[in-house]
Amino acid sequence: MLLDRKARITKTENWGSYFLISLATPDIARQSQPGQFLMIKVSSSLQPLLRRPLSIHNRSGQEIEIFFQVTGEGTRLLGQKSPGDLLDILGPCGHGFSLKPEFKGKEIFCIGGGRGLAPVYFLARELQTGGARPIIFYGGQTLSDLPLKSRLEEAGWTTNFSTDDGSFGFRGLVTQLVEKELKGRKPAFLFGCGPEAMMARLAEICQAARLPAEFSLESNMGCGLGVCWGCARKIRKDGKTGYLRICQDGPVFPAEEIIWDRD
Amino acid sequence: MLLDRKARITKTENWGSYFLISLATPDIARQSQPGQFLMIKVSSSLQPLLRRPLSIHNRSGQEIEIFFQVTGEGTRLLGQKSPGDLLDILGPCGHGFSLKPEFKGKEIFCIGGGRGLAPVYFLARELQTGGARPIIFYGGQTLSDLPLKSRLEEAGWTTNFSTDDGSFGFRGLVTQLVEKELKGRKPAFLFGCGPEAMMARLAEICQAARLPAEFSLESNMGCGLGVCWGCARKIRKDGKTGYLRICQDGPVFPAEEIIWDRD
Amino acid sequence: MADLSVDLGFLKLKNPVIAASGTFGYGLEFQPLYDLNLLGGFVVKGLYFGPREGNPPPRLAETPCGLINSIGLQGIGVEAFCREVLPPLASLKTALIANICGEDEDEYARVAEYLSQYKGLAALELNISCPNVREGGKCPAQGTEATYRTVKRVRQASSLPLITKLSPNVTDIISIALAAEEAGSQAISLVNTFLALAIDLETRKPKLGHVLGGLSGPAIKPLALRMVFEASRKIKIPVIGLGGIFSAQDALEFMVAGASAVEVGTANFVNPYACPEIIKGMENWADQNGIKRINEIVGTLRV
Amino acid sequence: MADLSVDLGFLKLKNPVIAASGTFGYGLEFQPLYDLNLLGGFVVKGLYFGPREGNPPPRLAETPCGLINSIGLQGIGVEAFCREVLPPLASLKTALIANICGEDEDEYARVAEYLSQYKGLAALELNISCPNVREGGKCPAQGTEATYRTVKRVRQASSLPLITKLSPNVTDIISIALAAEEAGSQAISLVNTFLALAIDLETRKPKLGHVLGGLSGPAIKPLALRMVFEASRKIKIPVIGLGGIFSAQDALEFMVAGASAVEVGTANFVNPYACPEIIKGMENWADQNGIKRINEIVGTLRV
Ligand SMILES: Cc1cc2nc3c(=O)[nH]c(=O)nc-3n(C[C@H](O)[C@H](O)[C@H](O)COP(=O)(O)OP(=O)(O)OC[C@H]3O[C@@H](n4cnc5c(N)ncnc54)[C@H](O)[C@@H]3O)c2cc1C
Ligand SMILES: Cc1cc2nc3c(=O)[nH]c(=O)nc-3n(C[C@H](O)[C@H](O)[C@H](O)COP(=O)(O)OP(=O)(O)OC[C@H]3O[C@@H](n4cnc5c(N)ncnc54)[C@H](O)[C@@H]3O)c2cc1C
Ligand SMILES: Cc1cc2nc3c(=O)[nH]c(=O)nc-3n(C[C@H](O)[C@H](O)[C@H](O)COP(=O)(O)O)c2cc1C
Ligand SMILES: Cc1cc2nc3c(=O)[nH]c(=O)nc-3n(C[C@H](O)[C@H](O)[C@H](O)COP(=O)(O)O)c2cc1C
Ligand code: FES
Ligand code: FES
Repeated sequence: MLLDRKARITKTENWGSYFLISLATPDIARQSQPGQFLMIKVSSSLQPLLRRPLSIHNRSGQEIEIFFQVTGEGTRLLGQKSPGDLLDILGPCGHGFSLKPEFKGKEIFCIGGGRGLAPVYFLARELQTGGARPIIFYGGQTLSDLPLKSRLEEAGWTTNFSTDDGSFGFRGLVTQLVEKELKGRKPAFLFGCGPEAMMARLAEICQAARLPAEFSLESNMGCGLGVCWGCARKIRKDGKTGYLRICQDGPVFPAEEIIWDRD
Repeated sequence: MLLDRKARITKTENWGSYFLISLATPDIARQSQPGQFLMIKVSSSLQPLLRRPLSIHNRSGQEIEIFFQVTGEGTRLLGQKSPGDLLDILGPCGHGFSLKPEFKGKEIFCIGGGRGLAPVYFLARELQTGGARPIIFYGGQTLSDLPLKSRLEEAGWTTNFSTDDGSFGFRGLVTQLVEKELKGRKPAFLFGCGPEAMMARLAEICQAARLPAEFSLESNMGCGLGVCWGCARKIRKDGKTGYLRICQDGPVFPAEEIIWDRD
Repeated sequence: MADLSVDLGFLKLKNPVIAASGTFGYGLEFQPLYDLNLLGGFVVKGLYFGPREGNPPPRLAETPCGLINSIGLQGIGVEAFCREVLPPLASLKTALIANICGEDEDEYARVAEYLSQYKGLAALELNISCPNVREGGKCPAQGTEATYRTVKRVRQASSLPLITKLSPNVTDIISIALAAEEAGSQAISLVNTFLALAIDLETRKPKLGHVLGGLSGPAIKPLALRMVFEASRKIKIPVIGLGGIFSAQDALEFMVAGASAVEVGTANFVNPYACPEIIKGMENWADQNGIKRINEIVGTLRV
Repeated sequence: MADLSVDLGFLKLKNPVIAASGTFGYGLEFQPLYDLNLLGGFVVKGLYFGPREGNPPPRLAETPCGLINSIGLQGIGVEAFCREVLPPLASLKTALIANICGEDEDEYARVAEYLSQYKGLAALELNISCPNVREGGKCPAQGTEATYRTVKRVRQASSLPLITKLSPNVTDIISIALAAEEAGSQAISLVNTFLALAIDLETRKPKLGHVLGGLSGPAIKPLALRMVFEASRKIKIPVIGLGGIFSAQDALEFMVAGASAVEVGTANFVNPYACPEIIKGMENWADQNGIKRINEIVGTLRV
């Protein structure tokens, strides 16, 4: 059930262009699943017009957290909010990652590229709660793109870091790091969220390794409710390809259903 | 000379829908004359689009003050600013009140209706500096429309208050109060700023009393620079009537030049 | 409490607020959020005869106070609509309106004919104004003759009341409105979206996969208001006004300009409760202003 | 440093940024703010033959991300212009363009003829697209024939290069652009403002004294961009693009869409330094993107 709430900001943290905001919103928190997202009104005026989709980064008790990077006017305005401010949010939206009972006791690869780490934290926590063993991969261009580094380390999960410039962790793409790790480990599943090119490459790697996977896709969203069909992307389902709604039929899709946007 | 400055807010005060904001902007302060105004950018986004014209309410040293009432989105956004914020201002704009040497030693009536008090405070201070004796009239619908009551009292000027409902001072319109006072006093000049109907009535009173007067007019403004001709109103000048620019040829005009908008 | 009902002649609405086509799905999507019976009515997504794939993504781009879309009328077609969607909607106590499309006049007529066999539809909204299907954004509503012919043809194919939805991408909205009236349309709705382009400077590509799209939202409100004003003064059939309505005040302005009812589109995306909130706001305004029946204000602009 | 100069064939500009008519006064007003020689050029306020009173106030109304104006071309007329304004401007090293108006074709021709006697003007911009002077917002640029006739007539009356400014309030911008080209215009500029209405709900009166006005500003940018794209692909003469340009990025998007130069209008009100800042921003962008000459990007939209 989609809920429309005014959530009070209880805490904000900030590293350069990255922000972490905590919101008190008990009933949305209660219903949230990893991979689901919120539609957030960033302005009290008519500009920017549309809500912005942001993944649920974490749930703790009555609160949820969002983690985002400033990429334009909407996220810039969101970054200016302070504790005490009310945010107009709609959620939880969409269908999240498939948390299967058979993951219990198994290693599960969870890959987040840049701001794509947002849903991965919540995912890893829920995997752990379900008895699975999340192995995190967190990649960025440089060390400052890994603001949640210590948060992940504190959680106690096995975490692998990569930076394109080698300023922290593995030097290179996170996809290369995953490939390397796959030589030594045999996870039961892979979940990924990040830039399209990263996910597309991960999908290839998974296919080659016969590793089942799911990815969280992005698309420009009008409503987040499934009514505008603005977020549609080509998806291959039951042998047929057609435009499905990322907001409603996703945002998480099995690797084999996704037709990657190679642009 | 018009200056374009980013002025830091040093202080804000607020009473209901009324706001008083202090701005550090030395060179604009230095040049300001009573009756001149600023064009203020109220939003960092494109909405609302235009700057808002606000009178210079006071100058003290390096700082100027603005005093305004929230009447729509622009002033609402302006009211949300806090000390430390930067405001994009352009000014001083327009031509202010005529402060004549012959006012020295004379009583000068200064009338402010509601937010129209804004320029009157600066005016009274400069009149006093020039050796004239300002007599202030400050009218509103009810006591809460007179937030600057104590500020005026502290300044030590003779001040007459009116409220439509009699909750403070004279019960009735400020124009009635002026008429009443005119029976006992013979000021040398009258300056007024406030709602159109108030100023129009004052103009009639002045004409009957052969009292010279100037009023500060309002108009929707596009640029405040004299280039768009959007602020034009009919003005009678040198026997001819035509559309003059409130922002450039005003906003202050002699009573006899104004063609009142009776709507 | 003010009487919000309006009578379009062929259709009584309990209030003047109709959810606009393409922004309200098939209605079902909003059922978990609020009681659809609160609405004056709603228009479902545009329907072609067969299912339709729609345009390649990206399909949306935001612009200052506006939204460009190029959905391209992705949809399930009339058969699936009548089989799967209509039955659960037919029992609603609100005006259910189908938005009908066609590649040519024939298809428009076939869609109208097919839908007319079913119960539950209060009216057809003839969408001859979508900028997202033909080359370069062209549509029948850009010409008086094509408008006349299409309306006439659909008029003959169906006995359901017909609302013709016009395009704002025209030199003279009055002549098109007159053509629709003359051909037998019982009402017109305007406006559909404005043909627009957004560019991604970094890639030097259009932001939309379909290149051009249709602009909606508050940005277009003053243009839509002007067209409603112009058309409503020259035709006798009622005008349903839309374009950037986000608040009760916006809706009331359209009625003052000459609209007998209004549609709310893009606002549903930003605030899924936009329609019921606008209805409530109109009621409050009427009460505060001593308006007994909301239809008193239609076309009362003092010019 | 990138070469920002552009060559319109009949006119070389040191950079593609021209201040738009009606938003830059007679230029003199901006002289205290910055050196006008920084500009590619500027267009002065519209000129009729005689002085003109303009429309009754209110003349401005703000709308979401837009501004409606109904100034009605208040101005001093060509004689006063040539006597008082032209001399101080004539020595500037930037393209000075006069925006010319007329009640009929005759007046357009007389204005053009009169101005042609003087030195200092780089071109005439033929304003056949102002929505604020004739009944119901009509203007010559809404028809191919009136466009052709007016351009032809002015073409014959003056030897100055002619830029025809087109109206966006048309069904088919391409046919109008072609008519202007055929009649001998050396360039077109588009767009002028969109015919619009704003209503004050409280008084139920139009917000403007003239009832209708013209919408400008960021709200119209996606519509203007579409028209520049459409027209520039079908005509051979250069297109000067405008409508809602507020930043260097906006200006560059117009050039990618097909504009050889741009005009900046409403932005001058919000930021009087808009033009020089846009020029600087274009230069920075070009340098960062390895663009040697800015005219390389004209019409490079990848469709
Ligand atoms: C399901 C989903 C979950 C997301 N979760 C997160 C998250 O947890 N953290 C995070 O940092 N980002 C997340 N994003 C991306 C985030 O929504 C965009 O970065 C944001 O909307 C950009 O808005 P803006 O106004 O700052 O930038 P804009 O200036 O509007 O655009 C900047 C970029 O963002 C893209 N964009 C613009 N509008 C949208 C939109 N409505 N939907 C998607 N992309 C858009 C544009 O194409 C452009 O490339 C998510 C996106 C989706 C679809
Ligand atoms: C020279 C001058 C000096 C002024 N000084 C003061 C002052 O010191 N204190 C103060 O409280 N107010 C002052 N005003 C009025 C103030 O500018 C308006 O209240 C303000 O612009 C309204 O903006 P808004 O966005 O809050 O309201 P909006 O929602 O935009 O409009 C509310 C009302 O304000 C009017 N308005 C809108 N835009 C303008 C505009 N650009 N210019 C004038 N009126 C407009 C509208 O017609 C409407 O009636 C002054 C106006 C002028 C012309
Ligand atoms: C995403 C989207 C899809 C639309 N689909 C349709 C449609 O199927 N049929 C139709 O007649 N109009 C369609 N429209 C146009 C709207 O019904 C409406 O005419 C337009 O958006 C202007 O109103 P607004 O500004 O309130 O949105 C669509 C608009 C949007 C934004
Ligand atoms: C206040 C105002 C006055 C204008 N006067 C003229 C004019 O005299 N002649 C003309 O051709 N265009 C005139 N225009 C139109 C502008 O030149 C420009 O075409 C339009 O505003 C769109 O550009 P913009 O969105 O950058 O403002 C005027 C526009 C405004 C806002
Ligand atoms: S965002 Fe509207 S259907 Fe997905
Ligand atoms: S506000 Fe532009 S000329 Fe006065």
